[in-house]
Amino acid sequence: MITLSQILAWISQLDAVYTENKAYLTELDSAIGDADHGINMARGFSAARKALEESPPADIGAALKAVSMTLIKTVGGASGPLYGTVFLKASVTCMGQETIDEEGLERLFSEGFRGVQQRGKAQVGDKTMIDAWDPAVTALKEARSSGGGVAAMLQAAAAAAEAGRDATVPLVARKGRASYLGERSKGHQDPGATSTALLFAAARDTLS
Amino acid sequence: MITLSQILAWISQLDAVYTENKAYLTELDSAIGDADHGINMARGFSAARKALEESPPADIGAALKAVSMTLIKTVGGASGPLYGTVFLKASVTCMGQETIDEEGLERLFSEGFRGVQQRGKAQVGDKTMIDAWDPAVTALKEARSSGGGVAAMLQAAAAAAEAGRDATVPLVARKGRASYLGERSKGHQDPGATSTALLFAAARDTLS
Amino acid sequence: MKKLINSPDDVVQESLRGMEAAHADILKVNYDPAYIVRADAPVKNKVGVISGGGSGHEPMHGGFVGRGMLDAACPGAVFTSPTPDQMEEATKAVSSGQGVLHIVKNYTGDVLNFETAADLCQAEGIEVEAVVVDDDVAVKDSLYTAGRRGVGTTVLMEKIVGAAAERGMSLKEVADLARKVNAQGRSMGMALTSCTVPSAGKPTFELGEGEIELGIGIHGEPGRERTALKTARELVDYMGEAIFSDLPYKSGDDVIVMVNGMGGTPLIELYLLYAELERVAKARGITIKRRLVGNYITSLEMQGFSITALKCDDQMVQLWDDPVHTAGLRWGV
Amino acid sequence: MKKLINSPDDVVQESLRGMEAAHADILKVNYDPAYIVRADAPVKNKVGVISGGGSGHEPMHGGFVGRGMLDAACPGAVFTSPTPDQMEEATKAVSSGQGVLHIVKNYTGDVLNFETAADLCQAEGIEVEAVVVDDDVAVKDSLYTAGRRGVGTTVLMEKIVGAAAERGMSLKEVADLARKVNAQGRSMGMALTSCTVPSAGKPTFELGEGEIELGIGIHGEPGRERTALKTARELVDYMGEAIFSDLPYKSGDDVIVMVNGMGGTPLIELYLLYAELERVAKARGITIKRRLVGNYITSLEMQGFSITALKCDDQMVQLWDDPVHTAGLRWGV
Ligand SMILES: Nc1ncnc2c1ncn2[C@@H]1O[C@H](COP(=O)(O)OP(=O)(O)O)[C@@H](O)[C@H]1O
Ligand SMILES: Nc1ncnc2c1ncn2[C@@H]1O[C@H](COP(=O)(O)OP(=O)(O)O)[C@@H](O)[C@H]1O
Ligand SMILES: [Mg+2]
Ligand SMILES: [Mg+2]
Ligand SMILES: [Mg+2]
Ligand SMILES: [Mg+2]
Repeated sequence: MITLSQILAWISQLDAVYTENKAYLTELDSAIGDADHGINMARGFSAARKALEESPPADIGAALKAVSMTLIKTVGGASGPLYGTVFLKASVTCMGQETIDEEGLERLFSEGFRGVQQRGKAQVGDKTMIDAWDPAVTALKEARSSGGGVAAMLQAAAAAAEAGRDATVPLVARKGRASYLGERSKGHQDPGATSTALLFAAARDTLS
Repeated sequence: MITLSQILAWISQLDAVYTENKAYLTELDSAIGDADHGINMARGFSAARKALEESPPADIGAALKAVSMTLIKTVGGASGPLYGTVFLKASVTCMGQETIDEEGLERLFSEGFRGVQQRGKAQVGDKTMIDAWDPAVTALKEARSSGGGVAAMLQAAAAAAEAGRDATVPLVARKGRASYLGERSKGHQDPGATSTALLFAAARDTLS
Repeated sequence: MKKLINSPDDVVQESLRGMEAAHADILKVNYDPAYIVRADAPVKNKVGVISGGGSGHEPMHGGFVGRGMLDAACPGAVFTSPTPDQMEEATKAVSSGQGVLHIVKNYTGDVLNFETAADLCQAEGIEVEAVVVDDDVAVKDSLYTAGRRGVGTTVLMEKIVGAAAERGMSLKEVADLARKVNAQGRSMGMALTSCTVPSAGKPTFELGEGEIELGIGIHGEPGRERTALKTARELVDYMGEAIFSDLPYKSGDDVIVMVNGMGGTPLIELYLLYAELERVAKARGITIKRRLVGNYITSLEMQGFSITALKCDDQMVQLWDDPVHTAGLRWGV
Repeated sequence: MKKLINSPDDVVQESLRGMEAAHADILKVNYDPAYIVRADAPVKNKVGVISGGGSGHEPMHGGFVGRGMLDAACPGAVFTSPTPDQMEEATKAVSSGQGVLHIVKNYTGDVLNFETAADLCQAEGIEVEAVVVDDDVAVKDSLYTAGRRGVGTTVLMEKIVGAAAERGMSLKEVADLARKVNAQGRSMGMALTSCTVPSAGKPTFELGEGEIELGIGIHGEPGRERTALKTARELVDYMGEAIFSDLPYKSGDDVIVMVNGMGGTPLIELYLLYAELERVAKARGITIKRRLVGNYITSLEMQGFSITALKCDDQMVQLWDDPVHTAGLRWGV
């Protein structure tokens, strides 16, 4: 069972993690983008945490919805609408719920993933955050179908997201700003896939 | 006896010397001015040499007049009118003459010096080209009055100009662009005094 | 990092304050959400024209707000697309019932955020048309990329389409004209030096003493290739060829061009580059009818320049000549 | 050195070609000797107003040639005063018998060369008055220096005095007005980075990562002190104090101000600095009646800025508002 306070801890943790990795993510974005991904993520999640503190949400759905709205309003760039969509679609799966179980956890992440996929129209292999999302959600589902609990699911998802992140290095980008680089995007790790891996790692550490 | 062709050789030599010292003079001007003195001098004397080649002057006065006009038209900055005045006033002393003797040489340089002094209104010690001109002309006169010939006169003038140039280093500038620096102009050699020392050195090497 | 700022987080907001104070006759600034709007907005019986994008490209877009050009502009964080709430509020502020055109540069972030904003506006009963600018010939346009970037043509579009709206054309006419401008406009840029995003604190990329980046984007995104320094003549030959052969522009064509500084390029160099561009156009039988030479769509303090060419007809030239009164462009008033 | 040029020796001439091609409606260029002149010169029954100075400060002075401002400008080599033959020819080209005003910035070279030119013109029967601008508070004004440098007030003077000449004022009136503007104008600049003179090939000075030069001249001449990087607020406090306490300007005074970029400073920063200047002026009870924010008197690609303040009366403000049609400033036409 995941509780509302765990969800709040997750968002707090994301604020801390993105603030800590601000320079690192921005550095990655310098190489194949416009040097703002870390700044964008840190701005968004610190605003999200503040929003949740200022008007504490009644349930998990409301919390995720508030995060979504804050990200959409404060992040901008590609990652704002993309992560905003993740949390918006996720929130719909658990409106009014104060806890979620394994099934709810799977729905939360798979709906979030479906949202970002539809919104950004990227495929696996395009060198975007999708390269971390896709294996993470697959691993999460597999862990559950082979009888794992929340901890096992998130453990598997986080590991898969990290592997997906690493797999972006040799790819040629076909979506987002990095795609302008063509062949020159090879050899660089995608910033969005990196922030997605951090998102799953924080989920593992706070929701298990 | 100094001949017209020696005068022409002097100007040629000045072209070569300023071209060779372009970076050096500009470097000095970077420290306490606007980084163009070498460029200005090289531009001016290469134009002067060309002008003399294109319309060969009939006599020394005409040659110096042509140099003056060319400097005034091509150098710009402070050094253009100042060196232009030197050659203009010098030319007046030897109009129509195909040769000049010791007395003529003294008049040439002392009139040139008087001109630049009046034009720029700088005193010895103001950290300008005057600090090289003044001792050089004094030494030239002294050499002659103690019976020296052209070679001795120019030898003494060149040495004195160099000493005057070196003496600018500790001075605080009170004229020209360097004066804006106040105390911070201390410790730097004046570019104009340096180009004047080069002018006398070239005279020694070509007119003796 | 050396910048004339107080703190990286406050740059955009504090700059907006200065802009508002300096141009009170032309524009007003709303701070939360942030947008710059014509002092006399909404203008009755006129299609609204708005644009927006990351900050750091000044005068674009805020400097093009005013009579005959944009009704509003939404500034994002530096190099980061603004957010839908800004665009929604700006759209409402300029809407007088004739619909509103959104001029969007083709970056994933800008496109996604403007899409959301358009949805929000339409839900409130405001008709919105969005036109995406994608004119940068430096990057490949294919199904397998995010498409071409939107750069210099945006400036020319904002002028021409702004004049069309001012003349009272309908939303559909204005949007069609904007699409035509986009279809006929091409750009390419290059950089001698990087820019530094204030909150990043260090240059986005490093170029060696003899190196340049050809085909740079306006956010410091790398372009076609990193290569050795070239002369102005070689650069304009190369970039002119890339642009003029892309549409392609033909002998006999008329164009409006822009030689644009990236922010740190002295004007003396921009004029020199313009002379080269005149030469290249003439050699191809292309006539430059109008031109801009200056800093119009910049990348903070980057040194470099871009060329934009827009194949134009008489209507476009007339709209170009129409009065404009903005902080960044002003004539006829 | 990375610059967008062909060769250091050709920069000025090639840039003039671009300027002429870009602004054929406003100006013509004469190449030997070099000067930029109003397309409609000489204007009948009007005092001519000319200026000149080293190149590398664009748009000054050539960008201020046109209706309501300068009749001609003489560009020297980069950062080097032009020569008397240029000034003489330019004076002749704009003379319509009412006399010609020479606006000279206070540098030994400019002063000496304009002196020679004035002598030559007077010998030809053209009445010339010269006004020397010396407004830079960064350097001490004393009998033992070359006096203060001429910087930003030059731009404001060219606008105001150009309008006065356009209105038909006499040479004496125009020259007196110019002297009044000079007496009531003060400026100060600072640099984050050096500029590089093309033919020198390397930066004029070196500043460390955390260093700035306070009181810089427009040719990269050092100023008051080399000091640690400061915030925009601290810089404007310091420079505002230096300027406003110099005249001194008093509570209740009206001013026209300029926040000027040195060439490599992004506009986003200039607007931010302008907001700070509004604050400083307000705190002193000084009212900013008009302002310029942008690159007007530059030092090649230098990053930095300067502030100019001119204590103004109603006449000056009216002359300021008069129509102007130049490459660099345009309104009312
Ligand atoms: N179409 C897309 N679908 C999914 N993710 C995308 C897409 N476009 C970009 N991204 C992700 O967004 C990241 C960049 O985010 P960010 O730097 O914040 O935005 P911007 O590119 O607008 O500056 C990329 O690293 C990539 O992972
Ligand atoms: N008033 C003056 N009298 C004599 N020499 C001067 C005066 N002002 C400047 N100079 C000389 O001119 C030199 C600078 O020349 P240059 O760099 O060519 O001109 P600018 O200062 O206009 O750039 C100085 O080093 C100094 O020797
Ligand atoms: Mg980015
Ligand atoms: Mg000099
Ligand atoms: Mg971005
Ligand atoms: Mg000089």
